[in-house]
Amino acid sequence: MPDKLLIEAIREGLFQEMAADERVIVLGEDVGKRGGVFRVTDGLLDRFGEARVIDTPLAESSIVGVAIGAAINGMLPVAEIQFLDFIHPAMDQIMNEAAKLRYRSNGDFECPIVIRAPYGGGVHGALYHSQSIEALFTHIPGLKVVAPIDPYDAKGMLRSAIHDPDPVLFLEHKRAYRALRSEVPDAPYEVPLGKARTLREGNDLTIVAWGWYLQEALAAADEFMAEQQATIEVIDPRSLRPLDSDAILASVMKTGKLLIVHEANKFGGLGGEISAIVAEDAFAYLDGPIMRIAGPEVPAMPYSPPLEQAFLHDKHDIRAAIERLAAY
Amino acid sequence: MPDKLLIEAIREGLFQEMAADERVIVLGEDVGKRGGVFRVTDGLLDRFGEARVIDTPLAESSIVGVAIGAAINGMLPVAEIQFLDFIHPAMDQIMNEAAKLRYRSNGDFECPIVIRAPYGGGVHGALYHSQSIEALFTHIPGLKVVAPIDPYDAKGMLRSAIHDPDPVLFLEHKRAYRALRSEVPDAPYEVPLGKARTLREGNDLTIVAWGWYLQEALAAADEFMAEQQATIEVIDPRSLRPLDSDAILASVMKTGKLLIVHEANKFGGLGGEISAIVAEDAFAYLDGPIMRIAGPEVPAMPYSPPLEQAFLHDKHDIRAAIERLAAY
Amino acid sequence: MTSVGSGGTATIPGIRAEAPDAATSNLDLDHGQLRAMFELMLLARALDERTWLLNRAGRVSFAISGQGHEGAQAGLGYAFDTSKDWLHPYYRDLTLVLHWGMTPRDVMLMNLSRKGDPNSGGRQMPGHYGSRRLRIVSSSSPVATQIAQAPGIALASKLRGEDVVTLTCVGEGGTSEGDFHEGLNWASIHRLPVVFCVQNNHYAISVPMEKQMAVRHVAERAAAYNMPGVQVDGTDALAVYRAAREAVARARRGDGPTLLETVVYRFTPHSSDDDDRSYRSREEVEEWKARDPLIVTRQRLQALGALTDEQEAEMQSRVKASVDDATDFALAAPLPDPEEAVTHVYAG
Amino acid sequence: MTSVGSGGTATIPGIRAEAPDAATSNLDLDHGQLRAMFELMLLARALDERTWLLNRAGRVSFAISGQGHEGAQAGLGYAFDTSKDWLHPYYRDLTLVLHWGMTPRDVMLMNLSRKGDPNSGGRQMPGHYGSRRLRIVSSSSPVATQIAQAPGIALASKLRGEDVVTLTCVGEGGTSEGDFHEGLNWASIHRLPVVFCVQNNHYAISVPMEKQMAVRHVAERAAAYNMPGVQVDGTDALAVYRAAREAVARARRGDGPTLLETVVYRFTPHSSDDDDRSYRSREEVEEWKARDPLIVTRQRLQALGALTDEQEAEMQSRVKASVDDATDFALAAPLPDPEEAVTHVYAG
Ligand SMILES: Cc1ncc(C[n+]2csc(CCOP(=O)(O)OP(=O)(O)O)c2C)c(N)n1
Ligand SMILES: Cc1ncc(C[n+]2csc(CCOP(=O)(O)OP(=O)(O)O)c2C)c(N)n1
Ligand SMILES: [Mg+2]
Ligand SMILES: [Mg+2]
Repeated sequence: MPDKLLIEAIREGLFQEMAADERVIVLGEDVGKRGGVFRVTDGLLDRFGEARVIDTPLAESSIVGVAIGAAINGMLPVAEIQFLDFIHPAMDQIMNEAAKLRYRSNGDFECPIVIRAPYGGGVHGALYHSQSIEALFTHIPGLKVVAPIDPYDAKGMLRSAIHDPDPVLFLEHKRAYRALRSEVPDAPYEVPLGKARTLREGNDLTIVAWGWYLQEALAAADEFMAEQQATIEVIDPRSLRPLDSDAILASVMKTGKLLIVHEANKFGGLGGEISAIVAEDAFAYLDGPIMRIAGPEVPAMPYSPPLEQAFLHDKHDIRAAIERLAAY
Repeated sequence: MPDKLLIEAIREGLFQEMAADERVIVLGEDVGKRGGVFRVTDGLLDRFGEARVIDTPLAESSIVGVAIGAAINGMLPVAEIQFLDFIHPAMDQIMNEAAKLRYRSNGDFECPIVIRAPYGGGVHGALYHSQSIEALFTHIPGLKVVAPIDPYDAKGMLRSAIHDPDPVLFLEHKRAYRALRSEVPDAPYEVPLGKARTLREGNDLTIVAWGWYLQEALAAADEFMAEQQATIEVIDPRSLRPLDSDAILASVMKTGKLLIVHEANKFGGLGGEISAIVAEDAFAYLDGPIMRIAGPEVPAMPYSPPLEQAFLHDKHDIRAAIERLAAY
Repeated sequence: MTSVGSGGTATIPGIRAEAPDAATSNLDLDHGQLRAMFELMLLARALDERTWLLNRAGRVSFAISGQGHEGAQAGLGYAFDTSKDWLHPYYRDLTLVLHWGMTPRDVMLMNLSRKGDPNSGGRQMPGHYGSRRLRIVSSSSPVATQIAQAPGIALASKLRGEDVVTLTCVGEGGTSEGDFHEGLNWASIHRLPVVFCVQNNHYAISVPMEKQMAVRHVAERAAAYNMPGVQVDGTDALAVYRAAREAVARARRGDGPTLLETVVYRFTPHSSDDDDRSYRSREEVEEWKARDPLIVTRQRLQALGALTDEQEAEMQSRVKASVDDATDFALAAPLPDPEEAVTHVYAG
Repeated sequence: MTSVGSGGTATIPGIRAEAPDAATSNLDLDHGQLRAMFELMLLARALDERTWLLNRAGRVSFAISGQGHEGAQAGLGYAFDTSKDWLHPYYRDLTLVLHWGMTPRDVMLMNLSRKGDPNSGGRQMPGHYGSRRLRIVSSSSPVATQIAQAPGIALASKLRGEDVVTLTCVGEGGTSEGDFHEGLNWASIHRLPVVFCVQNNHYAISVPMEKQMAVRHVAERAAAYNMPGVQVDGTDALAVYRAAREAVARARRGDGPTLLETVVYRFTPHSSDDDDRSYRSREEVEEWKARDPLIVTRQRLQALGALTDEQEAEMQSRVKASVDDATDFALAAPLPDPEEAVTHVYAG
């Protein structure tokens, strides 16, 4: 199977879904001629034309609003928000409209839209090109939120998301676009939403991590295991809502220890929910505190290299947390 | 000291702050002639005039945007969002602008605004007049979020919020406006932001609850204590960000058991964060799972009485949870 | 109260205003259709009045009204092909949804939040209409969100090459929202088959026009989108019909959207939770009630020889029977089961 | 490329367009001021060019440019009283912030994200200006949010009875955002002393005008708010000055806001992360570069007898010295300390 970059896997997924189903349209700022500011949609306009690949006005609320309307009338729109940091003007359309349409109509209407958005930092993007605000969306019933980081997962989950009858926020870590590769089949395939992936099996400690920090967590876990007898289970939830809490609970029931790692700030981050699920449903199995490594409580990532570095965590921080937790 | 309703305490607070400081202005939909759809701002227009009590266009983003601009230029604006359910169009102004202004300017600018918003359900308000979405805001560094339910607290915290140099989201439970009374001094006073209030002292179990459900939690705790030997500590955080985690941790270190109660849906609610803080920093003291009673995972509260009832919890549900937890 | 619309004809630079007299000539509705249109208005009014009675009797906990808007909505509705066109309504659109196929029973099931209410199964407050079968989009409460969605509905129709027009409505207050701007901008850039109807009743709850916008006529806002802005006297159903017919024809021709402002008045408080006496004088209300669209339309039909007293009496008794039936039916219907509170969050 | 602005004079129904020739007469700027204005433009250009050099050399990781906008901004800026008026800028406003009192050293500290950068202490990307002392509001990245805030600044000035005007700028792309609509609406309802300047460079990154709006001229959008919409050739600083002076005078008189559209072109890609070749032809870029505001202004000043070659040579050497000094100063300045990453979240 050929190796593909994350960005290639997503682009290929978009091509294939558009080719397979006329109902799929793509819309967003600069997605057409420019092929997206990250070039994710590069080539779509040439292949599918202006009617289905739409360069929109600079207006996020209407990007999502139009996607909702088109979905109501039979299309499968894939909207792009240029940076997750700019999704706020569309929050009303996402949270009050897309997420509530099925419920409020007692199941009469549905809203099969996908909203793709690059997120995350470590790319000198500063406050407004680095945000990891997934927790604002994972709190919303009616919405699905996924954040695959592995190219294989991304292509398969994109297909699942497009064909999912509910609205899906599809998060793409921008630092990973051209940094991560994996084996990705050329043919279309699905990876189900709502299922975690276990990247390392282990017995002594569980790490739940997503986004870019999954790489750091894996590196820290591998280093630790190379030096110690203990084994670490590393889980990528991939899907943040619905969350595969069964997989997480089963792992913690086995290992007794949980470390959660995410880039978003800690207070109110999704890590808190994961911790709470475990503290409620697997309390008796816990052999130590549930620990979290997360972003600092500052409004967003700063720009200047030393400041950005101070914001970010790496495998060393995670390794230190592993050691503290393993010592319990 | 005279007894006052929650709505009276807030109104009195607004009057007194406007009278004491010309920089305080009030703006929002229907806050002027109509005195607010709940009548919270009733009488302000007559007393302070159109220049300082502004009936705004129906446009939440600009209500907050204008408040930010006025605050930058020396005013202390108190904006009203008619229902918390309609705050979404203003999320960009709140989260990306107000909350980040101090940080992004390296402390050069500040944003002393207050955004008042009625929230919560149980009033036949259905999906869009019942929401408890405080967790979307408590995740945001730079923002403060308070939800006093006791009239005494509300008046004192409103004063603190208005004079606080940072943006404060001030949540008022609409079901409590005319249902709850307490002793409220006529003269102005402050209740600090960031400090919890302990309503019952106890040794065997801690309940953290806010909003309307605090009443239900108190009723359940009192009933339980009347029948059993055990004592329950009941804490109202009042301030949700900053959260008085010291008070909560100290209580759980004493009681060993924690039950969290809130109206918002559970997944990603602030209860998860509270649980996680305890599971991280007071793990060794825990004698049982951390339990949460919260709203169901549906998009928002439905309208028809049997549906609304099915959504809501009451003291019986809380009592049942207390019994389960006490049994550990 | 603004002066426009009061007389019916407004001459606004750059805005085409419909003259009410012109509207009665050159009509393609026969007398039967005119009577049906009038009966629709009578039915909407009667259903609405019954709802307020039920509200006062404590049977309905919330009422929000289209009283005063019936003429504008009836004229508007008749310009569309309800067998294929889409409606994305707002909460005052009772007349429109009845025209689109919703029955009085459906409406009363909603008002009484009964099981089987086709709008939302009792989940939403009254006034939140919706039916996929009828192509009426389920509406929410946040004002003006529909304006950003309607272009998407029309885009899909256009992509499939269908001859389908989308109608969406909002109050004049809703035109202050960012979504109003974004939706009109989208529709106009892509020349989408949408008719945006602003039902201007001069108040957003208590906030009068002059505190909502600096233009005197909502239709002036069309200039920002290079689309026709048409203001029409909304008390005159036939004038509205003519203006709407042109907007629909324009949309079907592929020439794009129109902003249609119907100047009306709401005869009730904002909702059953409101008291309008603090912000509207009783004289102002009475002045507008003298131009009740039901009165105006009755006179117009009589002048055209399309309506006799006898015919109206028959209509009134049909309407009453229908409202009685709907009320009885809905009152007898069960409330939703508590278990229904947690279904339909996600598919499957 | 739209045709408007190319010639300078546009006649748009309902919109006042400034004729460039009229602009040179009836000016209240003396020759010294005209030269200072030109030198400001030269300085902005030179600073910007140096920043791109530093970017290519890997010293600056992000650059976003005002090249091509200098004439419009210089003309605009000179119409304000920078000792008391407020500026809520956008990321291309280098010329404006220099005029408002920011120094080249300040700018280079920002571009190199050094400790002591007065804009944000190195926290924000280049192009995010701000200084409380100078009454330049700290700007964010989300496009058009400033448009909803500027009326609030002006409201405060008005409430205190101050004779202070607020200027805020945005690209033509930003006019599609809901906040643009809401901000103009507010300012006009309350007749607030604001000047909204849209710097129309025909593209929002890659998206051309005709995909952003259905009107041909941004200034047409003013009609929706009953405020004057003025389009002016932004390559001609003096024409802009005249138009802006009128807008400022109107604001000071208490007559309310103005929407001023300056038609310009951006000479660089959107930012150092962009490659504009996929969406703009090289011919189009060259055509506009022939009308570089620096060339146009130089010619105008020479024609007025306000600028000799010698004077320009002196300016150029002052500018070069200033840019060199700023670069050296900033390169020598330390980076922020890591501990600074977590301060200034809340007061105290
Ligand atoms: C986004 C939003 N903000 C506030 C409200 C509360 N609200 C409901 S209707 C209304 C006034 C609407 O006025 P208008 O658009 O003129 O319609 P009308 O009721 O007059 O027909 C308001 C403020 C809301 N529903 N949505
Ligand atoms: C709300 C928001 N959406 C998207 C972006 C990404 N973005 C930055 S600048 C820009 C284009 C702006 O175009 P325009 O307003 O015309 O200004 P110009 O850059 O041409 O001067 C876009 C899409 C953003 N910064 N903010
Ligand atoms: Mg209205
Ligand atoms: Mg532009």
